[in-house]
Amino acid sequence: MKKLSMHEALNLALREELKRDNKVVLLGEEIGKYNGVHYVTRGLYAEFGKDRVIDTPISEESFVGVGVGMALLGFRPVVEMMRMDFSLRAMDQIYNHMAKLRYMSGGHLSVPMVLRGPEGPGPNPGLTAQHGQQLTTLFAHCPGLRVVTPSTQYDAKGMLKAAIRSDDPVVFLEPGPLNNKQGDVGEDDYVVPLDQAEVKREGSDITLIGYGASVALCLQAARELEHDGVSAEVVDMRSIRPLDMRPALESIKKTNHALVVEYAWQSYGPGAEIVARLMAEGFWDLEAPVERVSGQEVPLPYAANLEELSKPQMDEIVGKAKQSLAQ
Amino acid sequence: MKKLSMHEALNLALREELKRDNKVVLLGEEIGKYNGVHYVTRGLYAEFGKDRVIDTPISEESFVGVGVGMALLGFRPVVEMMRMDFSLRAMDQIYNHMAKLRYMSGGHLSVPMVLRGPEGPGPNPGLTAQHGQQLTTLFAHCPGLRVVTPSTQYDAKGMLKAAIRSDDPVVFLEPGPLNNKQGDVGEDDYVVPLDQAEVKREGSDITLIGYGASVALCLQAARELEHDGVSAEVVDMRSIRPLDMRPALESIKKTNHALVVEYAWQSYGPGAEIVARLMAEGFWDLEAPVERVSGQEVPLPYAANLEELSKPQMDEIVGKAKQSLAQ
Amino acid sequence: MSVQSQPSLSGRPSLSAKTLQKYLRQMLTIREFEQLGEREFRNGLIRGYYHSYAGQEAVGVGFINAMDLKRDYIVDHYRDHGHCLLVGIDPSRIFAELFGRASGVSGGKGGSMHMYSAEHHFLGGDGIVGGGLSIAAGVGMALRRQPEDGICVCFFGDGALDTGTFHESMNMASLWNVPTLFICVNNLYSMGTRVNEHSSLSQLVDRAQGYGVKTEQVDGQDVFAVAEAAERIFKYMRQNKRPYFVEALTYRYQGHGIHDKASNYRGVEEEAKWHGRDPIKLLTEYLIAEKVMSGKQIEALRSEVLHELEAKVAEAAAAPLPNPADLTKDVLL
Amino acid sequence: MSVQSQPSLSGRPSLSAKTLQKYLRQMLTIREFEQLGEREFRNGLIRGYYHSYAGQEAVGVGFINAMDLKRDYIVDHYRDHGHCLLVGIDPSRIFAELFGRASGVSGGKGGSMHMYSAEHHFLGGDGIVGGGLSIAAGVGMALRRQPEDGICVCFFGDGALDTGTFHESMNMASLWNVPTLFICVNNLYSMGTRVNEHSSLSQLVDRAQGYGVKTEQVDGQDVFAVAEAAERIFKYMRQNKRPYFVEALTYRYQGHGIHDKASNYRGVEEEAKWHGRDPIKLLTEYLIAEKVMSGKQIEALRSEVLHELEAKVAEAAAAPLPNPADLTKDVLL
Ligand SMILES: Cc1ncc(C[n+]2csc(CCOP(=O)(O)OP(=O)(O)O)c2C)c(N)n1
Ligand SMILES: Cc1ncc(C[n+]2csc(CCOP(=O)(O)OP(=O)(O)O)c2C)c(N)n1
Ligand SMILES: [Mg+2]
Ligand SMILES: [Mg+2]
Repeated sequence: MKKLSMHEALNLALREELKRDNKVVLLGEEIGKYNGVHYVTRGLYAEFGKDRVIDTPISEESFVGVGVGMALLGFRPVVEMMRMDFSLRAMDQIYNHMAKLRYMSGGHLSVPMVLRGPEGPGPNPGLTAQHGQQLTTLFAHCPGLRVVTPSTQYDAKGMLKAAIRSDDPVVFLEPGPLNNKQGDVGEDDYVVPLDQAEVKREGSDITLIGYGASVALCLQAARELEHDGVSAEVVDMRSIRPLDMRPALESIKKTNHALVVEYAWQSYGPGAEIVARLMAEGFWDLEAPVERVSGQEVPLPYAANLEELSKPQMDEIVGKAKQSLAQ
Repeated sequence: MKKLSMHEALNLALREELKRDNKVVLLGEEIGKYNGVHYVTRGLYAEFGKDRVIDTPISEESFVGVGVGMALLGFRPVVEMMRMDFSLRAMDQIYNHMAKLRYMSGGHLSVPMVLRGPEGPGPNPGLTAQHGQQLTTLFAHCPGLRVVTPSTQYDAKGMLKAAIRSDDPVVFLEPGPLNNKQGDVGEDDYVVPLDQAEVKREGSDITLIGYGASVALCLQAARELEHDGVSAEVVDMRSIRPLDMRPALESIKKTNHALVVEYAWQSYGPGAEIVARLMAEGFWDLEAPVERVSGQEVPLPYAANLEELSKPQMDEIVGKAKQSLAQ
Repeated sequence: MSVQSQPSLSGRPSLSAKTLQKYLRQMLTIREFEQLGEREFRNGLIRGYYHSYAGQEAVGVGFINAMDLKRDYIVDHYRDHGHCLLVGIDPSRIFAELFGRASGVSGGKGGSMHMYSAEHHFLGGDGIVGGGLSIAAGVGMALRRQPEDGICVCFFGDGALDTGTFHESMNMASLWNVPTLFICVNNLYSMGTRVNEHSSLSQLVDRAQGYGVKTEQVDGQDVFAVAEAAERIFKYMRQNKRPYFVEALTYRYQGHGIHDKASNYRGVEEEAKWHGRDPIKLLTEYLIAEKVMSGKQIEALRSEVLHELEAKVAEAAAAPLPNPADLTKDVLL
Repeated sequence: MSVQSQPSLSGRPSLSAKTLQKYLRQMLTIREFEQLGEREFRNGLIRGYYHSYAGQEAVGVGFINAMDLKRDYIVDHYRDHGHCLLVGIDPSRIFAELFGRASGVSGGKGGSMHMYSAEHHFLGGDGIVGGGLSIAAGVGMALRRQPEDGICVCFFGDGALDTGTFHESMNMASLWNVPTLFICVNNLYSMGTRVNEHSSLSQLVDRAQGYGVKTEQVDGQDVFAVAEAAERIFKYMRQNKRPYFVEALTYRYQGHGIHDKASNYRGVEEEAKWHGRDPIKLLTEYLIAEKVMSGKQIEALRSEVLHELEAKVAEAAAAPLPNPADLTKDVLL
């Protein structure tokens, strides 16, 4: 184990996979010579050259399509969105081609590619409305895609490696707020499975459910609740599509209470699906309704105070957890 | 009242609004000279001319942007997507401009426009994977948009007129399966409010919740359940964003049971939000978990048998309703 | 459209009698296939969309015969039946796909717009206008990284030239020296919209400026002209590893799709004029004039082709539907 | 880039001394504004993004002064501070926006990339590359339907030329005779990527072929050349109601954004060469040579401008943050 930032962990995963398999190629804006705006591809152009690390024009729709085309011929493209916000430009390629070609062709074709990039309000503040969105739901709704998001540096490396090796197209969502944060990363060639949620902290009174950047909020809330004698279990969903409900369902068997925490906008956000699945599969274990603490449903505002208020608030998380337990 | 098909009802709404306000303009592919692929704009080019009914090239991203630009200057553009599937090409304009300009500008600007078109597997069968999707969730998640979908010809006319008069940008989703179906339409200049769900059938045992094309499935299921002595209430959500939960919440106070029915893919679909809101606001009224009957989570397949199986199944709706009541 | 005024085929090609007969058989096969397809649509065996290739045969025949499908690939749009036949997919599997049968080329899941056959290097049909352009650039990128000097051929319509992805894809293909041949099949209409009403320059070959790639216009009714251009272009592309843009001028006889009555917007006179330069008619006249085949032989060939295709229709119609369990196959659940 | 080699301003313009002084003041104001902005970014008052206009002043000054902002409109991209100053927005409101204050031009909600002022016909800043192009075509569509012969001016970078929406927007604007002036501000780089590495033709004015609109290149360091072109172009556009494409050749002095060290990828030599043709320097030299102003007067003007701007910084820094309740204002809940 060594301490690395999230972007260093991702960088390591890319480097190892580029070395392991010469079918792996990277595509994206400013990822090569410029070394990547969020540092994830730093040094890879120098090491692997311009045929493996390909700088693209500002043509998101079409360089995703280029990735699809390369994948059809057996390459394993890893396509970076400088920010996932810009994938709105590429939604047709993502939904209608990357995700569906395998099915539409009756299995004749497959598209083993990864679309990755940072989402949400970070690493730095002030990203504003078009650069700091968390659009997880848009991908998660689409059949044919795997959608995953790590919450730790360790998972980031192992999941990105698994994503590159996956024969399904994968959308790999990097929590922007964690990009520069450090944590332990394994130095060996390990992978973390793409379809398994994980308990990140054990507890017995209430289950806090998060994914990506919100797992850190859950862990912080758990520590605060501990002061008040509440033992919170934290489940990191990790895999958004397919959604692995098992750890959360097992957890509420024990806790009978749950709260979902996310940066995304609440309405029609990922948390809605988690709650709906708890309803369908965990209803009889629940002693109180499962609520959500989410980002404010507004375009990300610029002013420092408004930006802070737009994020999920710690006192709301702690408050709602206690409120649930009071029921 | 007169009997009109859904497309005739929508056509009437457009005609009345084009007459009423000369700032209303229509934009879209084949909507003018060709009279519209789904007939919604039939006759309007002949009546209002090429400056009001504008045929566009196949440039979805940018003609949505043209709509935004015209709206900024006080026009009221109604932009047709030949099929809502093609709006995947326009997602950046929809999310980042149409929806957000008012907020990002601190209220300096507003974008009174309507984006409309058919979604889902119909009117005709065999639309296949890229033409028959129901992408409701993608719009519904976006702050700044109003998202509505009518289930009757009467509502279609009144809601489209309200949408055109709304100062918010509106995404108006026309249920493809209903496009050619007939029903009563008012002949007067009425509007139907954009933010109100409605009880479409009264009942006392269970609440069936649908929107758009799935309301018809709920009503059919209610008739079938009646044979078995079950009295089902049917709530038509109509307004997807903002979501009006009041009628559904009131209904379950009485029925204590609910089932959500939709054509959309289940995971992260609109039904998830409805269930999550029932969880948060109606938990104590529920005597059984609220389940969902949705479209199969696959790209729409072509073969007749597979296509049929991919839609929400009547026996599953009836079965799940009874199962809920048995709990 | 200057080429349109030429009355007959371009000169005397250096094609053998065998090749000429093959071309004729292919063109007749496509024409008859589409007629049978439309018949079966009206009979209810085919649902949804049906985009006929009738009238455009010479474009596919000229280009696809010049390809080496061991190393070359095709990325197509929805008007794909003709091209499927030309790459050698058994017509019964194409009909079976149109009928939604398990033996269909896409297992019945795709339908008319979504035929795929990896084995034939046919990477699909596509229902999104312009959807294949960037994929074709990507296939070219892959081919560039392989030793076989393969080429990717991308077919699309005049309407696709208005999509942003055309611009993006051409730019990247040129920037990266991608061996992709972009063939704009200009049949004068994008659905009901004439080319001059959707494109700011009606000479599409001029609209494709701005990318630093070679461009040319070819008479898509003249199979010799197309074949000559194809051979020359492939040679250039294999040597130079550069993209290329071709505008093939042609005409679709049917409406955009099966429900579209095209004479409503383009008039019967225009239609008649184009039928006067029917690609099969031109080739037939040449073959007769040059005594390669007699009129009787040609009619016999047509009957033979039709007969064979009818058998394929019957075979496909008798094929079973997909297994219900296929609904959730080929997709992650 | 042939214009780059010209050592000084283009000839002797027919501009009055008053106009010349106004131009100088505007250019100095922009330059000093950006320096103060960068300072305040480093001081922590500004967060997120900061894209400086320093070096590109002559483009904005030449074009925006030629506009009639009673009837004309601007649709801009994120490098928008200079243009905001030129349309007459009070600098304190621009600083306040950068500081995220309620009195900011967008109420503190937008930040550097999202300045809007309906009253000044300034329809924004935008953070999406190419995001404004189609909006500008739409504004042109609206203006065409109004009697005032208004024009919409759209500014964007060389990188935006690679986006599909550029192609779509130009095509529609031309097809529909939309009075939108598309100004590609080619500062040679799209972030760290040189124009020849993102565009298949490095003469962007050539890449803009294919739409049947008039195009031209203008020396963006030469305020006289820009002003002359602007006047001529607006006249043409008001008369002909047609779109127009201009490539303005210029250079940004700072990195793409505040954290970008540009000399890493473009070298100090290239930077020095462009500083040699600094638009303010060229104008200053002219004014001194023609004895319109003395060096001393110019320095005094610069100090005056800086002094005024410092007061605006102070005013903005003292302004209150938005009300927390503003978080959910201006959006449907
Ligand atoms: C993105 C998108 N927008 C609209 C459509 C609907 N549509 C299907 S084909 C077509 C016309 C295309 O014409 P063209 O490219 O000339 O090809 P042709 O049909 O003539 O072969 C349109 C508008 C679509 N399939 N995809
Ligand atoms: C759709 C989209 N993709 C990528 C980006 C990230 N990005 C912001 S500015 C920029 C470079 C644009 O350069 P150019 O258009 O030349 O304008 P300049 O900054 O030089 O004024 C990029 C890639 C973005 N904002 N939007
Ligand atoms: Mg066409
Ligand atoms: Mg630039």
